[in-house]
Amino acid sequence: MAIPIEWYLVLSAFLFVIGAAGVLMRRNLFIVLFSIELMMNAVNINLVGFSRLHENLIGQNFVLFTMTVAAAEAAIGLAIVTALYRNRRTLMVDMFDVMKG
Amino acid sequence: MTPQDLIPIIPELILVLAGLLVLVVEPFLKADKTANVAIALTALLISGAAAVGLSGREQAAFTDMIVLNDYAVFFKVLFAAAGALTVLMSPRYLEASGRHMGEYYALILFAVVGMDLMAASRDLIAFYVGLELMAVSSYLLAGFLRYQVRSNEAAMKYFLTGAFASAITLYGISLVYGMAGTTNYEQVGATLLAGGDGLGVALATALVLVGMGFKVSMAPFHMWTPDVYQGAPTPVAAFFSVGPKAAGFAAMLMVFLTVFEVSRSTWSVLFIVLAVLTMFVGNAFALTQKNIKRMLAYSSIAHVGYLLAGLGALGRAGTDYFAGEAVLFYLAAYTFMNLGAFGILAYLKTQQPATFSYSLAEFAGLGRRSPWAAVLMGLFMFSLTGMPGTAGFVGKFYLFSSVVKADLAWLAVIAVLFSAVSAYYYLRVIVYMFFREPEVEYATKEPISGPLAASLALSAAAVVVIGLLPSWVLDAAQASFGNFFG
Amino acid sequence: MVEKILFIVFAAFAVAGALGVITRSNIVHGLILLVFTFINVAGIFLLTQAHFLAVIQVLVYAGAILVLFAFVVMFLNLREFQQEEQFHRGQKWAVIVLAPIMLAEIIFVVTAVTWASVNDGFSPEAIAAQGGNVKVLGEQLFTKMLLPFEVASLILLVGMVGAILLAAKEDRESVCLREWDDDDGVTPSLVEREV
Amino acid sequence: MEFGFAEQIGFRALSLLTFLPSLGALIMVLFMRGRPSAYKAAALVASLATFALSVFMLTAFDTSTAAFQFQENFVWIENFGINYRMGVDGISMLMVLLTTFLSVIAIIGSWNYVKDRELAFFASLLVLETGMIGVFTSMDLFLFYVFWEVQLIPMYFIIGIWGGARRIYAATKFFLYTFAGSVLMLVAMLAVVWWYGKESGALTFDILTLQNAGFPSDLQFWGFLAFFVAFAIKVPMFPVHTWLPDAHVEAPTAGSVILAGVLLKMGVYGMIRFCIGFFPEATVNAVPYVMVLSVIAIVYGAAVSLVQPDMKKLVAYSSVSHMGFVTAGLFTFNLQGIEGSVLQMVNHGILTGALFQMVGFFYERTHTREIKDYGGMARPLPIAAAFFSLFVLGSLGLPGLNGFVGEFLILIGLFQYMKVFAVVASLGIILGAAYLLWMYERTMFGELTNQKWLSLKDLNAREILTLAPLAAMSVVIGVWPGPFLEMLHAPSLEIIAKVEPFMAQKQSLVQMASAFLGGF
Amino acid sequence: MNYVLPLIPALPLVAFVVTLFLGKWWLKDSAHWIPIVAMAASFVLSVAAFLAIRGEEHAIVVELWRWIPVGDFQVPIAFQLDQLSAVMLLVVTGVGTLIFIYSKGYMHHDPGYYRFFAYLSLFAFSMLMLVLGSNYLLLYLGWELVGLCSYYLIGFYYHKPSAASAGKKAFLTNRVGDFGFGIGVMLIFVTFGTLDYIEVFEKVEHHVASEGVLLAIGLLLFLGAMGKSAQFPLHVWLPDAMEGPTPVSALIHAATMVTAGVYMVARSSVIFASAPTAMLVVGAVGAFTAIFAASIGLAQNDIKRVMAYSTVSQLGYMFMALGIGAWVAAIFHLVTHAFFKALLFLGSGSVIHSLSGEQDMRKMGGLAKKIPFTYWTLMAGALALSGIVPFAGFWSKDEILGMNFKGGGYVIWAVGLIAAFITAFYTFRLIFMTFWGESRMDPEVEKHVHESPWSMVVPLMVLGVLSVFGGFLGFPPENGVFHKFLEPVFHQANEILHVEHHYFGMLDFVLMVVSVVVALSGVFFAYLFYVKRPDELPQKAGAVSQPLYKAILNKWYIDEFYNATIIRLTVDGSRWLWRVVDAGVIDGAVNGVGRLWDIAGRVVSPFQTGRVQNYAVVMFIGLFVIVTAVIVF
Repeated sequence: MAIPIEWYLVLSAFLFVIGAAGVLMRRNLFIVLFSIELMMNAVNINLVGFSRLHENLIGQNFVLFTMTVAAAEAAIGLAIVTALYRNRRTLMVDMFDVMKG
Repeated sequence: MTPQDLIPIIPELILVLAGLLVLVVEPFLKADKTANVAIALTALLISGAAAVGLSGREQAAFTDMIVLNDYAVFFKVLFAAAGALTVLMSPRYLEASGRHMGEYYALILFAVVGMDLMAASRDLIAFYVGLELMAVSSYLLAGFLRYQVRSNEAAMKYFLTGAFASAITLYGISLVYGMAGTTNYEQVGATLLAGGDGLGVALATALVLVGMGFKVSMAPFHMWTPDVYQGAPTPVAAFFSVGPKAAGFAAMLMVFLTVFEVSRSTWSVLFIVLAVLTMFVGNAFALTQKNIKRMLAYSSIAHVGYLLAGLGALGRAGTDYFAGEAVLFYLAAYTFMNLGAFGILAYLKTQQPATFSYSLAEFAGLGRRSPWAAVLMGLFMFSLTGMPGTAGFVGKFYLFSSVVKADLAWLAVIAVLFSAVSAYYYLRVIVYMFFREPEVEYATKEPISGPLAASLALSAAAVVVIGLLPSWVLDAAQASFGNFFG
Repeated sequence: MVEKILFIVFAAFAVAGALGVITRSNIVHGLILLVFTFINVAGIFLLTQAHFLAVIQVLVYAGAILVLFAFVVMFLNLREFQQEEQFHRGQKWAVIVLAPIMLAEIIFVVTAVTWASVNDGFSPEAIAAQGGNVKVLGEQLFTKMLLPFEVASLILLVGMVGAILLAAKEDRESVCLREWDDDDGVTPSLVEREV
Repeated sequence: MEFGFAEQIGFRALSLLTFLPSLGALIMVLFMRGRPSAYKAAALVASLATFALSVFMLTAFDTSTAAFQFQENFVWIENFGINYRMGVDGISMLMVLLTTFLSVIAIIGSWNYVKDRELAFFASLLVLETGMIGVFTSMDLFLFYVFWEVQLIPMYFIIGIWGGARRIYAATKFFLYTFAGSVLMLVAMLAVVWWYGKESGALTFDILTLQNAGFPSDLQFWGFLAFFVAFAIKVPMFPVHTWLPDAHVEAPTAGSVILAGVLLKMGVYGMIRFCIGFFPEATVNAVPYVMVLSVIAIVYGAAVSLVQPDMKKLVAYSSVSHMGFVTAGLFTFNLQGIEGSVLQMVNHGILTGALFQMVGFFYERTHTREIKDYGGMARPLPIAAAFFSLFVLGSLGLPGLNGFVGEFLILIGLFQYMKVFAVVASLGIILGAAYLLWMYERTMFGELTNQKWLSLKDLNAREILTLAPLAAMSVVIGVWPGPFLEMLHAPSLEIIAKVEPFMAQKQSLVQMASAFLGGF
Repeated sequence: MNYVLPLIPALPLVAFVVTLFLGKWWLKDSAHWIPIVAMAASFVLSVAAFLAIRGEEHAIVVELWRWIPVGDFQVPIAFQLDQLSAVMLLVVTGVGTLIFIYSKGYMHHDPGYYRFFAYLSLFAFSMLMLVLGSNYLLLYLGWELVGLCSYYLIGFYYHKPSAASAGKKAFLTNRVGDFGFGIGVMLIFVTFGTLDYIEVFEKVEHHVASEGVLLAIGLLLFLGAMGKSAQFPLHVWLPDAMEGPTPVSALIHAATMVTAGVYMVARSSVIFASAPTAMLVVGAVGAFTAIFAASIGLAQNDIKRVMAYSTVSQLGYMFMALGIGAWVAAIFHLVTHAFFKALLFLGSGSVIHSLSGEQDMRKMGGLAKKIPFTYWTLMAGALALSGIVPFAGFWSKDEILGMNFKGGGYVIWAVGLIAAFITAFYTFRLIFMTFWGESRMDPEVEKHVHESPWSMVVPLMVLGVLSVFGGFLGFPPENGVFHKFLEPVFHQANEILHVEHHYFGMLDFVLMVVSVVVALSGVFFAYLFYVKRPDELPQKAGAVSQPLYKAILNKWYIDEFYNATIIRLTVDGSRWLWRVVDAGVIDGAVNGVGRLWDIAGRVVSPFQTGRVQNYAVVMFIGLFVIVTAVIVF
């Protein structure tokens, strides 16, 4: 195998942590959704890398499912965004704190 | 795939078909959704019955993706019961909220399917898709009342934290795959065991733990719980508090006992520490709540703390699955008492759809206004406290005895002390219902709807029966580990 | 060697794009950078001989999901938010401190572990011999992965139902129900509030 | 020798006895709503029938043996080895009699006491009776715990719904305090059962089996501690007593009567059955500490009583003092101490129950419990004053009344154990006379503080009927305690036999403590 | 005897029960009949018992039932008749009957008439139990019961706060004594394994216990006796006890109950004889009390209080006797004292009665002519009390002093002698102030002065006769009928003490003369002060010894001292315990646990900010900590 598995893992770690940082730092709901996609992509990189390493296709199959899930989540996320925006006219995440304590 | 493979998923097939049927029927229904309620209810009942009928069998299906054993059956029955009770308490509530739509029932059915898969899966991929099916349905259910700010907010919070958590889990799963080269529980477990405990396993354990901990609202991954429960429609909150939680535990038990067999010492310590933290967090937050829904949410966190103690004990106990049985039993007991408590909330909301805000003050004088509701609520509160004669007690008894059996008596002491603290906020509800007079007059009550009454009555009956004659459920819980590994 | 250089390039672009996503305040810029990242990830998939996934990555992510995002972004007209503060004030610093440590920890672990191959025999060459990545993957998907596949379809169905439920056109009679339900005295932070 | 029900009476007397009151409550709730005269009568009939049954059982009771009698045994939860097993020995029989007796008194005494939700009140009292009898008759640890906790609920409601101004605080405190103690007991129970389960391979909650298990020292220590804390809270012993005054002051009269009369005894009963029964070695080790706490309770309770401005609170603190005698007597582990202790429980139940009942009667008339609001009440209420004085005298240990017999036996026992304790406890008796007489003087004697009181009516026939049995029992036990003591001989000897083997080797410790205390 | 003996206490008990339950509605003004008849019957039975026991070597014991049977602690309800209890029976029932009769007249018109007789009957029962009981626990029972009756009867006028509080004071002071008594009883049980008199004394003789233990027992028992017999420093209750009706003072606080202490020590003579130090203490306390109380009696103006202090003082004499081992002398003085002190009390009751309740001697005077019967009987009592030959008191008191002198107790003898002088002085001060000289009465009162009814006068006369001639029971000194009769009881004790038989000699005669002279001089000084020059001498004497006089007038400030120390300390200490320790520390800790949780809830609550990214960051931190933990460990 040409590319060491660690390379994938390191790249994935970068994307994962960046995605996580995005989720945690950004106020804009959209960017947060983007960041979650980044995290899932990081996982995909892992899976693909491992799939190559182990020379089986489980990882690649798995990636298909995560992508499906990501798509469904994106759809639902956007639906929620729409509903929220209609009701509150904002998408800044920290504005939604009616319930607390 | 062979036709044989379909047998283990008969309960799920029924539910899926019913869910699709609901979606198909929905456009033809006007305001009256009785047909869909009936379909969903029937499907859940048949599914439960089918699961019961399948008990005692052992079969792996779909290239070992899922199995049929008593463990899965136990949860399938439990989820069907939880789903049925939720469906029963929903119609009047949704009508009162002005959003009675058939999709709701379809989503519940799909969520139950997801939960069933989580309990039955023997493969990380199957587990993951089951988890996501349940999660996605849950997000939607939480936001079902789309015109209400709280419901939106609940959906958003649940969605964001849920997606975040599942990404973390997924990352962990990918590492597991990386180490084992497969996703089948037993194979992974065997491979990892051969490779020995190491940093990679530890990291994967931690990551998976976080994702699952999120689902069962384990501290510090619990913070969505109160907000989501509060914002979600009450029957949905009821469902959340028992369904996904039980499913989370079902998966957790299985995953940690098989996949992470090698890191037993790590995760049992983690569970013990987090159990204490969770108990503290749940109880401390619950103490100051004025909103009963939030209070119940925090209390459910506290209960998770007790369950985690059981998991910790399980990790310590080697091949003794007593603690696992205890967790199962506790989940069953908890399901009924919590559904009952939320059912009362749903009932009260239907009484005053416009004004009722679940605040403690509104419970004042309930014992006079609707004595039956108050008495049942009292029963559920006592059960949650763990008073003997109720399911909650037998559950705690079982759970703590497993903890003691695993030589963790100190943990049991902490747990019971926390449950003594919890008595304070449960009792406060009783105090308000029976010991205080209302500050304002409330409108005359309308009669309780039949399904809701049935749901409450069933929950109460279950609480009392499990409390007094627990052998029935005990046997089931014990049997579920009997053929654990075939 | 070429592969490695390409990998590094793709990886660098991907990381840069990702950093851009989480730092840019313009949503549309973010969106484009995200697409850029995903395409680079697709490139890495290609390098790994996961051809089908590379295509799907572009189609699903860059195509479907991001178009959906773009659509909503434009639909909702979100420009106004770009003037506001984009980061959580306190939390930002916590993340800036913690995230690199976390990253270091993960990298430390993944590099410390010896990743042994189980060699199931589906090497790129073997796959090519059996009819290519797409064929083999497809076969596995419909045999071994049948159950998850079906469930995934359910997930998509739920996603669809959900999207309709939450985002469909508002019906008039329900709008009047929009109110601060369950108000127990907590006032929400409205848009006007400074962050 | 197994004492099954068949040999003795021929039917399942104990189950019937335990659940008869609840059955009455059920019938009341189901069929008699809205008809006060009917459900009150039903409540009275239920409690009287229970009392009659318990007396009838007494006639068939064999006092010559320490074995449990009227036994019943059914499998309940097989997986855990939990049985529904009931039985009584002399000690529990006496406690059961006290319970059924006081329940009747409480029901007659509060005939017109509550105005609000009367049905629920009487039903609660009856359910409470079931719980209390159950505690004394259980021979299975699990069953015991169930009854132990279940009786909290009706009491909680009785205080919380029909109590005074701070009833919510008091009810909550009562519940939480007791609950916190008993959950610790639960853990100890489990530990004990599991140890035995691992040792013998059979899971059992049977009390008699576990009593002969011979637990290791380590487990004895922790188990004893947990059980003891739970029971000490219930008794209540010295530093964990503060729920008692609050609960008593706020509880309605019937609640106070039952609380003082029976509930507190459950603590000591538990100590006899479990602390001593399961952990004799740890018990022997703990004796000096228990003694010190008990003696502190005696003097401390009496001293604090002395300055109480509220009659009920005074009686409540006096309970702390009197229960101090009971625990002190129990842990002397000689025949006089133990029998005196158990008899003193009965006496305290009668006398303190009666005192609370009296205070209740006064309160119904004057709507105050402050001592300073009273004075000269003997003039308008001579009969009440006469009864009151009888109970006060009984309480302060006047020979010829029941209080003396128990107290003196305890002191004799204590004196044999360690003289210092007996001397200090005797000081408590002086204080006891002081606070009771002072209270009596300030309430019954002297000038009338309020001319309104002149128009008060003396006790009516029902109220006299409530008090007369108590007074009669007080005199009977005072002059002829023989029959009561006879029931205790065999069980007490059993207790001594249990701790005896450990006594000898721990003598040095006792001497050490003695020297330590002698230093003061 | 098996049936007679239990009947003696049972009759008054029956009378008590009947009178108590039927008195208010049925018997009413005729409530006195049943108690009087019962008491008289008891007296008759007592005489029978007396006759039966005369000359018997061994006591007669009748057991009724086991009272407290627990293991080796077996206490029966049993009666023991020996010479000592026979004497006590006669005194109690005899004087009792007289006082019952007297009460009929004295208490007439009182609203609590039936109550009074009920209490009196209960008292009679209790006192008879006390003297008849065959073991220490029954003694304790009677002891407490008489205390109870005393409590009720002192507080008979319960609506008077002073009466109510005097009753309580009596009871509590006695409780302090009983504290010792009770522990003494326990010590007896633990030492000898029994509480039965006969068995205990047998074991003492066989030296089962060391002298130290016996000393402890003796002192503890004596503590009880000090309480009941009002010996210093537990004497404070007796003067206050005069709040009760006068017949009560006569019966309980002069003739019978207060002598229970003497009876107890005499009963335990074997124990005391074996512990000489205890005897010394008894004698010393007795002597000190004798002079101490007498000194207070000097300055009292309340006629009953003078009597009260005199009683305390006379009880001191009895203990002086016991202290030197003159058991018979003590009992002898007990008997004569019962006669003359009952007489004095009843007489002063008669005076009070005729003056419509006036008790202050400064508002009396010149009554001799107006109520002659009372005067003459009272005079007989006064002479007896002062120890003038040949009245009853002389013989007994002189014997006590003589025995002390001969036994080597010179100091005690001297003290007793001085006390005798003071006694004569204040006794005649009373007589002179009340009956002689000018009238100082309220005119209003004076108009209504009348001789008492026959029911009151007859008992007076009987007692008067007894006071005059009763002393001859003990004649010749130390060898009279009385001494011979009691000999078997004290045989054991005397053997231990090696007492030899004494015959009347020259020394005795000299001592007798000395005491008569002392007594007469007391009378003379009283005459000088209160008849001759009543207007100047008392004031002058008071002025000369100003601080002393004030101290005496204020009863040596003992009550004030107790109030300021023990009572204050107890009440304030208790209050501190309650407020600070109980409510503050203990309950504070309990509530503190609750508050701690509340604070915990409030502190953590803001962490739930409602902002979802905060939740996420907490999750992330949680993840971070867990990952770090698993990596590090």
